Amino acid sequence: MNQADTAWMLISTALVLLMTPALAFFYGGLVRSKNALNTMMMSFVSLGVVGMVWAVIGYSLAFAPGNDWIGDASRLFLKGVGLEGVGPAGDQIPHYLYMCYQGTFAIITAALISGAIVERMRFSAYAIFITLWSIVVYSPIAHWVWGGGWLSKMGALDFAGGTVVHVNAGVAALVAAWVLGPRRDYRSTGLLPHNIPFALLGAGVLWFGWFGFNAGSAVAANGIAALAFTATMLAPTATLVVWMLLDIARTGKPTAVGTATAIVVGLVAITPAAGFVGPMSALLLGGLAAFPSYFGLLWRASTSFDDSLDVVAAHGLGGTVGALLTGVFAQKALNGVADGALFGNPGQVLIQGTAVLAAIVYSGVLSFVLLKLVGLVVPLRADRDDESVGMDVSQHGEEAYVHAEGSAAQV
Amino acid sequence: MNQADTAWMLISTALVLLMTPALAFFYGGLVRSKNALNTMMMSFVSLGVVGMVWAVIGYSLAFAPGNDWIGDASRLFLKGVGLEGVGPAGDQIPHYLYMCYQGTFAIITAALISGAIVERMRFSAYAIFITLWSIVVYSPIAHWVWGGGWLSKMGALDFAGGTVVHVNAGVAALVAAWVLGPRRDYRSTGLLPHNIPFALLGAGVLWFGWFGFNAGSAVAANGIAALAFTATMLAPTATLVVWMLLDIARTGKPTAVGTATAIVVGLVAITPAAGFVGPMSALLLGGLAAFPSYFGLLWRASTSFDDSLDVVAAHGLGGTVGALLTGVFAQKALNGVADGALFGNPGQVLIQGTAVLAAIVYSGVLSFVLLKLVGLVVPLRADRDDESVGMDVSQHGEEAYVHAEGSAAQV
Amino acid sequence: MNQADTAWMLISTALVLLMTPALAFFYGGLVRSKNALNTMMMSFVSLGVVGMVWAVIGYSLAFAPGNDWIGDASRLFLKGVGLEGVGPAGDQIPHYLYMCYQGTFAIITAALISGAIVERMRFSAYAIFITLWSIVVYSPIAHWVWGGGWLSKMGALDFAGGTVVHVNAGVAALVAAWVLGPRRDYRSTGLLPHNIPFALLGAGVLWFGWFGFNAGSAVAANGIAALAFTATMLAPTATLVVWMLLDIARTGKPTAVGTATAIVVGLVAITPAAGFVGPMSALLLGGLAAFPSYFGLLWRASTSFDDSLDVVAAHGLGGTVGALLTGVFAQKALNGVADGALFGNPGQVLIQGTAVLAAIVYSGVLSFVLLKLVGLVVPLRADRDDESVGMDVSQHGEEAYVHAEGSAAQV
Amino acid sequence: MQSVKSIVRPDKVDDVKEALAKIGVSGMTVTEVRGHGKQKGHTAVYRGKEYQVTLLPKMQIETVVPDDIVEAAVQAIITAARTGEIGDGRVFVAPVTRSYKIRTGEREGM
Amino acid sequence: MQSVKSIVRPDKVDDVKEALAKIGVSGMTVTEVRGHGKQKGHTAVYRGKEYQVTLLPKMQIETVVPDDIVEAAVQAIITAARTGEIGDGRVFVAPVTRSYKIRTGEREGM
Amino acid sequence: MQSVKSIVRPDKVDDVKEALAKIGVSGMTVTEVRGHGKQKGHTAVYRGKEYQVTLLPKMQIETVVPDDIVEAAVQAIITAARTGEIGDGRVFVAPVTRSYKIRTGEREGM
Ligand SMILES: Nc1ncnc2c1ncn2[C@@H]1O[C@H](COP(=O)(O)OP(=O)(O)O)[C@@H](O)[C@H]1O
Ligand SMILES: Nc1ncnc2c1ncn2[C@@H]1O[C@H](COP(=O)(O)OP(=O)(O)O)[C@@H](O)[C@H]1O
Ligand SMILES: Nc1ncnc2c1ncn2[C@@H]1O[C@H](COP(=O)(O)OP(=O)(O)O)[C@@H](O)[C@H]1O
Repeated sequence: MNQADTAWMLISTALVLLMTPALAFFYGGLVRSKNALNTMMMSFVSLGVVGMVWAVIGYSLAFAPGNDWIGDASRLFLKGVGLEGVGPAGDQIPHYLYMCYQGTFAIITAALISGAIVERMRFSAYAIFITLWSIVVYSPIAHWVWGGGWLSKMGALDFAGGTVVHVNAGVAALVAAWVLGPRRDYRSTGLLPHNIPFALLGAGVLWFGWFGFNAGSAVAANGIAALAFTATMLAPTATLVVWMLLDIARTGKPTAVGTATAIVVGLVAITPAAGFVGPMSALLLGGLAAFPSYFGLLWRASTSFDDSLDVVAAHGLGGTVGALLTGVFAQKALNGVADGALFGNPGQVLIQGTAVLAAIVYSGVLSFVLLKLVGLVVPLRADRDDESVGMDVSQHGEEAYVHAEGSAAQV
Repeated sequence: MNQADTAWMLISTALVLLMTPALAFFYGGLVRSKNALNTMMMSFVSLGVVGMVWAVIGYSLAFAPGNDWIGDASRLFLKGVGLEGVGPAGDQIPHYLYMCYQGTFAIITAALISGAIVERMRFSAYAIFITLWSIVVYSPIAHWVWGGGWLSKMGALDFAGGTVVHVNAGVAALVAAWVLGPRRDYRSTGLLPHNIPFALLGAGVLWFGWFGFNAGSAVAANGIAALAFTATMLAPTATLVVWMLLDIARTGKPTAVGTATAIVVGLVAITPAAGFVGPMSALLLGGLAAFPSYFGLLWRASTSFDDSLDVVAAHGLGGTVGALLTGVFAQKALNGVADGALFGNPGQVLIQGTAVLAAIVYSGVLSFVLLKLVGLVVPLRADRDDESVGMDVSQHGEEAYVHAEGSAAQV
Repeated sequence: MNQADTAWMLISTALVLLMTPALAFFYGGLVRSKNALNTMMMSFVSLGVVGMVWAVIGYSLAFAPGNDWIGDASRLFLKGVGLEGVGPAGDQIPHYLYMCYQGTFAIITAALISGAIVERMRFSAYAIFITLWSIVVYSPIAHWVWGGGWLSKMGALDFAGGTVVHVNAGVAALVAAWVLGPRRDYRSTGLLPHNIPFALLGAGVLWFGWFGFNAGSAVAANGIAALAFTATMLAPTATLVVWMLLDIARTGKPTAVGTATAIVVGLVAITPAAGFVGPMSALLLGGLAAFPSYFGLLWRASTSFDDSLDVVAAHGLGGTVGALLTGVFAQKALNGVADGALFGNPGQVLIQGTAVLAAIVYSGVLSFVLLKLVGLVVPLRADRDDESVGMDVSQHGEEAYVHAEGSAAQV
Repeated sequence: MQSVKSIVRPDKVDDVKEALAKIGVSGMTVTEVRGHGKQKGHTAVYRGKEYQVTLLPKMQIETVVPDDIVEAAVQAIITAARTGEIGDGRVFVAPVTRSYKIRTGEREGM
Repeated sequence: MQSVKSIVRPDKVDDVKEALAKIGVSGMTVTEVRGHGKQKGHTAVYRGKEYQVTLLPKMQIETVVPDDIVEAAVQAIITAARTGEIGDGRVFVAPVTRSYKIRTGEREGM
Repeated sequence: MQSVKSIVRPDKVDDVKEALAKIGVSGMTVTEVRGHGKQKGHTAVYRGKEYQVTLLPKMQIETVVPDDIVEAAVQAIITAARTGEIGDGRVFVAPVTRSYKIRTGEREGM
C-alpha cells in the first residue's frame, strides 16, 4: 500500500463527494425561489439512492472483470472488495477507497442530469429514473472506458470522465428535457434566477472539488496528478476570461451567471484532457471551449427547447469539445500514454470521436427507454397546479425561505 | 515521522475545524431570521473560547497521562508538547498536530449543544457555559475513551467519538433544554426555518468534514482510514433513503429538512463504528439508525419539551444507537481489535452500553450542575422582550439581512 | 519526488484557490444587496485574469532566477517548468504544482484589494488594474521575499506572506480607496451589510483554506507544516476572544461582523509567523493583533476615508503587526531559521520593519501610478447614476436576488 | 381618481401588466404579499409536526387611475388574472383625493 | 365596505388572524413592512460606527369588510395585537368603493 | 385625516423620513415595492436572452396625518425625494375614516 497515494485519494474522494452539494447550490440558485429546495433535493437524493446502489450493484457492473461491454456480477454487494491494495505496484491504494472514489463519480453524474428538467419533473419519477440510470447507463459506459472495456482497448483517452460523465449526462439531459417538454411558462415570462450568489458559491466549490475529480484521477500523488491539477486550475481561467469578453462584445456587460457557467464549462472541457496535456495547451483548450458552449447556450435559448439550466450546452458540448481536443493536445512526452494531433497523431481525434459517439448513442437511446418505462409507473411531470404553485410546496411540503414569523399554524 | 500520515492528518484536522462553521449553517438555517446570527454565533464562539481553552487546559486533562479518570496537569499550556512524533512506530505524526486534531473535536462537541437552546439562551451565559463544559465534561470523557482511561481499558469501542462527542453533547443538550425551558412561543406558533438551503449547505459541508472526523480518527493514511471512510460515505446514504421512505409513508412528501437531518443522523450513528465495520454493515447500521431518530423526533415534537433543533434525537439517540450497533457489527477480521455480537462476541454490546451509560450519567449530572452555577452569575435566559424582538438584535446589535437601503441613520 | 509532500501540496493548492470564492462571500455579504454580485465578481474575475497572467508572465517575474529585484524572462509561458521535482532534496514536489501553489497566492492578493473600493469602482477599470498590478507589484515583491531576492538575503522572515500578501494588498487598498474617493452616500446613510451569514460563511471557509496557505507554505508534510498549522488554528481563537471582549467593553454586544473580521485579522497576523513560532506565542500574537485592527477600524470609520470593508485595518495593520511580531516571537529551536527579540535577537524586528517598509513604499507608489494610468484609459469610477442604481445592474445587468416571478419580460 | 388595487397569483403579474398597458395604464406599484382567503394553504412538515401554511404568496398591484378608466382597468385585471380556480384574488377600488408627480412637483391632472 | 388596515408586531399576526376568523372575517392580505413611530429602534454596530435602526419590522394586515362589521374587526384586531408596550401599532379604516372577486368576476356583495 | 402614500427611490427613504420629522410627522410605515412607470427599466441578461426588467425597486412610505398638515407633508416629501430625473415617483393622498392606536385602544385625535 502506498500511504501517500492513500492520503491523496482519501481527500480526493471527499472532494468529489462535496461536488454534489455544490451542484445543488449551482443549480438551486438559478431557479425561482418556489423551486429552490426541489432543485437542491434533486442533487441530494442522488447522494442517497445512487450512493447505495453503487455499493450494491453499480461498482460490480462497472469495475468487475466481465467482458468488453459490462462488468460481471462478481462484486455485487462488494463481495471480494476489501482492504487489499489495487492499482499498479508501488502505487496501490485500498480497494475500498477506490470503490468509494468511483462511487462519487456515479453520484454526481446522475445529479447533473437534473438541471435539464428542474421546475417540472415529479420528484419520485426523477429519483427512480436516476437510480436505474446509474445502473443501466452509467455503469456500462464507465466499464467501457475505465473498467477495461472496449473503448479503453481502442485507446480512447478520457482522463477523468469527459465522455463517461459529461457527454453521458449531457445527452441524458437532452433526452430528458425533450421527453418532459418545456416548463408551462417557458417563453412567456422571464424565468430569472432567484439567488445568483448561490450559483457562484456552487461554481466556486465545484472548482475546489474538481481538483479531486481530475487530479484524483491519477489515483496517485505523483507528477501526473500535478499535471492534471495544473490543467484543472488553468483551463477555467481562460474560459472565464473568454466568456467575459464574449459577454462584453455582445451586451457590454460581463454577467455573474456567465462567470459561474464559464467556470463549469472550463472544468468540464479539461476533464478528459487533464492528465494528458501541458499547461499552455490547457489554457488554449479552456479558452476554445468557451465558444461552442457560449453560442450553443445562446442558440438553445432562442428555441423552444427548455433545457432549463443548459446541461447540454455546458456538459454535453463542453464534454464533447474537451474529448475531441484531448485528441489534439495530448502529449506523450508528458504522460507516456499517447500523442494528439498536434504532436503527430491525428488518428487520436478519430478515436476520441468514436468514444463520444458511442456514449451519445448508448446514453441517448437508453435514457429515452428508461424515461418511458418510468413514465409507465409514475407520471414524469408534476401536475399543472403543482408546477404553478411551485415544486417546493408541491413535492416536499416546504418553502425554502420563510421570513415573517407566525405565518403558519400548527395543525 | 510518517509524512503520508502527517499529510492526511493535516487535512483531516482542517476538515474537522470546518465542521463548526458548517454546523453554524445547519443550525442557523433552521431558526427564524430574527435569530439567525445568534444561532450561528453560538457555533463560532466555540471556535474562540473552546479552541483557546483546549490548548491551555483541556488537552492536558484529556490526553496527559493522569489516572483512569482524568489526565494530569503535565501538559497545561502545552508544556512538553512539541514537534516530536506521537503514535505507533511507523505511523507517527507531530505531537502538535495530534493536539490540534483533538482540539477540533472539543470545539464542535461544545457547539453541538447549542441546537437545543437557540432562540432564547443569553449569549454570555452560553459562552461561559461551554467554556467550562469543555473542561469539566468533555476533557474527562475524552480521557476515559481515548486518553487511556477506564473505558478504553474496559474495551469500549468508540472509533471517532459516538460516546465522547455525540452521546455526550446529546445529553448536555437534553439537560440544557430542560433547564432553560421552552421558547415563549413554542407550541403557539409554527416556528418554521427561515432558510432551508442554509441547512442543506450545512449538512453537505458537515458530510465533507466528517471524512476528516471519522477517517482521520485512524490517525494514519492506511487501510483503517479507508475502511472508516467507506463507512462514512455509505451509512448516510442508507439513512437518507430510509428517512425519505418514512417521510413518504407518513405524509407523502420527502422533506429537505428531513434529508439534511438524515445525513447528520447517519454520520452520527456511524461515528463510533466507522473503523470497525465493513461496508455492508455500514449500510445496515445507517438504515437502522434512521428509525429511532425519526420517531424520537416525532415524539419529542408532540411534547412540550423544546429541544429546538432536536440535538437529543439526532446526536443523543443517533450516538447511542451507533455505539450499541458498533458492539453488534464490529469485525475483528477487518480491524484486528474486537468482534461484535454478529461475529460471536455478544458481550461487546454490554461494554458499549456501559460506556454510553457512563457518558449519560456523567454528562447529565455535570451539565446540570454547571448550568446552575453559571445561572448564579448570569441569567441563563434572555429577557422576555429580547427573545421576542429576536436574539440578533438583542444579543449582537445586528440584523442578519437588511435589504432596503437607508433603513439606518448613523448616530 | 516526495509523494507525501506532493499529496499535501495538491490539497494545499486547492485550499488556497478556494479562499478566493470564500473572500467573495466575506466581502459580498458586507455590502448592500444592490452591489452583492459586483463585489463577488471582483474576487471571481481575479481567478480568471490573474490566474492566466500568472502562468504566462507572473511566475517568471517572481520565481525565475533574475536578480535581487525581479525574476528574469526565462520562464515566460512556463518555459522550462515541467514535471521535474523542485525543493530541497528529499522533499521535492513537481515544479508544475509549485507554480500552481504560488499562483493561488497571486490570485487572492489581487482580490483582497477590492474590499476598499467596492460599490463604486467601474468593473472594467478594476479588472485591468488588478491584472497589471499582479505583474508590476505582486510578482516583484514575491521575488524579493520568496524568489531569492534582496529581502530574503537580508534575512527577513515571512513564512506565508504577511508582507508579500497582506501588507502589500493593504497598502494598495489604501491607495485605491484614496484615489477613488468615498461612495457618494458614505456618511449620509448607514451602509449596512445585506447578508451577514454570507460574511460568516466567507470567514469560516477562509479559515479552512488558510491551513493550505500557511501550513502549505512549508511545502512539505513535515513538522514545520504541523507547527504552522497549529499557529493557524490557535492565533485566530485568541483574536476572536479578544475582539469579542473589546466589543463587549465598548457596546455591550459582541457582533457577528466583528467575529468574522476577527477571524480574518488573526489569520492575517499569524501568516508571516506561522512556521516560526510556538503555539503559546501564536495565542499571544493573535490576541495582541486584535488591538491595532480593532481601534484602527474604529478610527477609520470616524473619518471621511472610505476604505469600505476595512482592508487597511484588517490586512495592512494586521499584516504589519504580524510581520513585526514575527521578529519578536520567532524561535530558532523550533524552525532552525532565526530567533526573534524574545529569544535574544532584537535585530530581527528591525529587519522585519525594513521589509514591511519596503513593501509599503513600493506597493504604495506603484499602485498609485497604475491606477492613474488605468484612469487614463477607462474612468475609474462608475457614473453617479450607475453607483446609485447599484453596481449589479449597472456593471453586470443582473440583480442578485429576484423573489417575485414575472418581474421581467423577454425582449 | 381612484386606486385600483388587485391581489393576484404571483405568475399573473406580467399578464396584468400587459392588459393594463393595452388600455393605456402604465404606472403601477407591485408588492409581494401573502394572502389568506378561501384557498386552502399547503401543509408544511417540520420536525415531525405539521403546519397549515395559510398565508399564501400573492402579488399586489396598485395603480391609481382617472375615474373614467377605472372600470376598464378593473375588467382588464379581472380578465388577465383569472384562472377560475379558488385563489384568484380580489380587486379593490378606493378613492384617491389627489396625486402628485415627485419629479415635477405638480399635481397630476388625471 | 371599508378597508381595515393594521400595522402590528410580527409575532401578532397569528393572533390577529384568529381573532378575525372568530368574527367571520377570513380574507386578508399580509405584508412585511418596516415601521417608524414612538418605539425606539435598536442600535446596530457596524465597522465601529453605531447606527440607530429606527425602521422596525412590522406586519401589515389589510382586510376589506362590509360596513356593519368594521367596528367589530377593529376591536378584534386591537384586542389581539395589544401588548400595552410602545410599538403595538395602528389600525386605519378607509373607504373602499367597490370590490371584485377575480375568480368569478362579480362585484362582491359585501 | 388622510393617508399620504409616496413611492420613492430606495435611497431617498432617509431624506423623506427626516423631512417629515421636521414638520412633526413621526409615524410611518415603509414597504419595499417594485414600480412600473415612465422610467426605463434595466436589461437583465440571462442564458443569452435579454429581459427588460421594468419593475424597478422603489420604497413606499405611508403616513396617516391630520387634515391640516397633509399639504405640508406632501410638499416635504416632494422636496426631499426629488432628483428631477424620471423615476422619482408619486405621492397619493387618500381619505382615512378613522385611526386607532393599538396600544391604548383609543381612537386617535389626529
Ligand atoms: N376581504 C379581503 N380583504 C383583503 N384581501 C382579501 C380579502 N379576501 C381575499 N383577499 C385576498 O385575495 C386572495 C385570494 O382570495 P381567495 O378567497 O383565496 O380566492 P378567491 O377570491 O379566488 O376565492 C387572498 O389570498 C387575499 O390576499
Ligand atoms: N401616522 C402613521 N402613519 C402610518 N403608520 C404609522 C403611523 N404611526 C405609527 N405607524 C405605524 O405603527 C407602528 C407602531 O407605532 P409606535 O408609535 O412605535 O407605537 P405605538 O403606536 O404603540 O405607540 C409604527 O412602527 C408604524 O409602522
Ligand atoms: N398610476 C400609478 N399608480 C401607482 N403607482 C404609480 C403610478 N405611476 C407611477 N407610479 C409609481 O411611481 C414610480 C415612478 O414613476 P415613473 O413614471 O417611473 O417616474 P416619474 O413619475 O418620476 O416620471 C413608479 O415606479 C411606480 O412605482
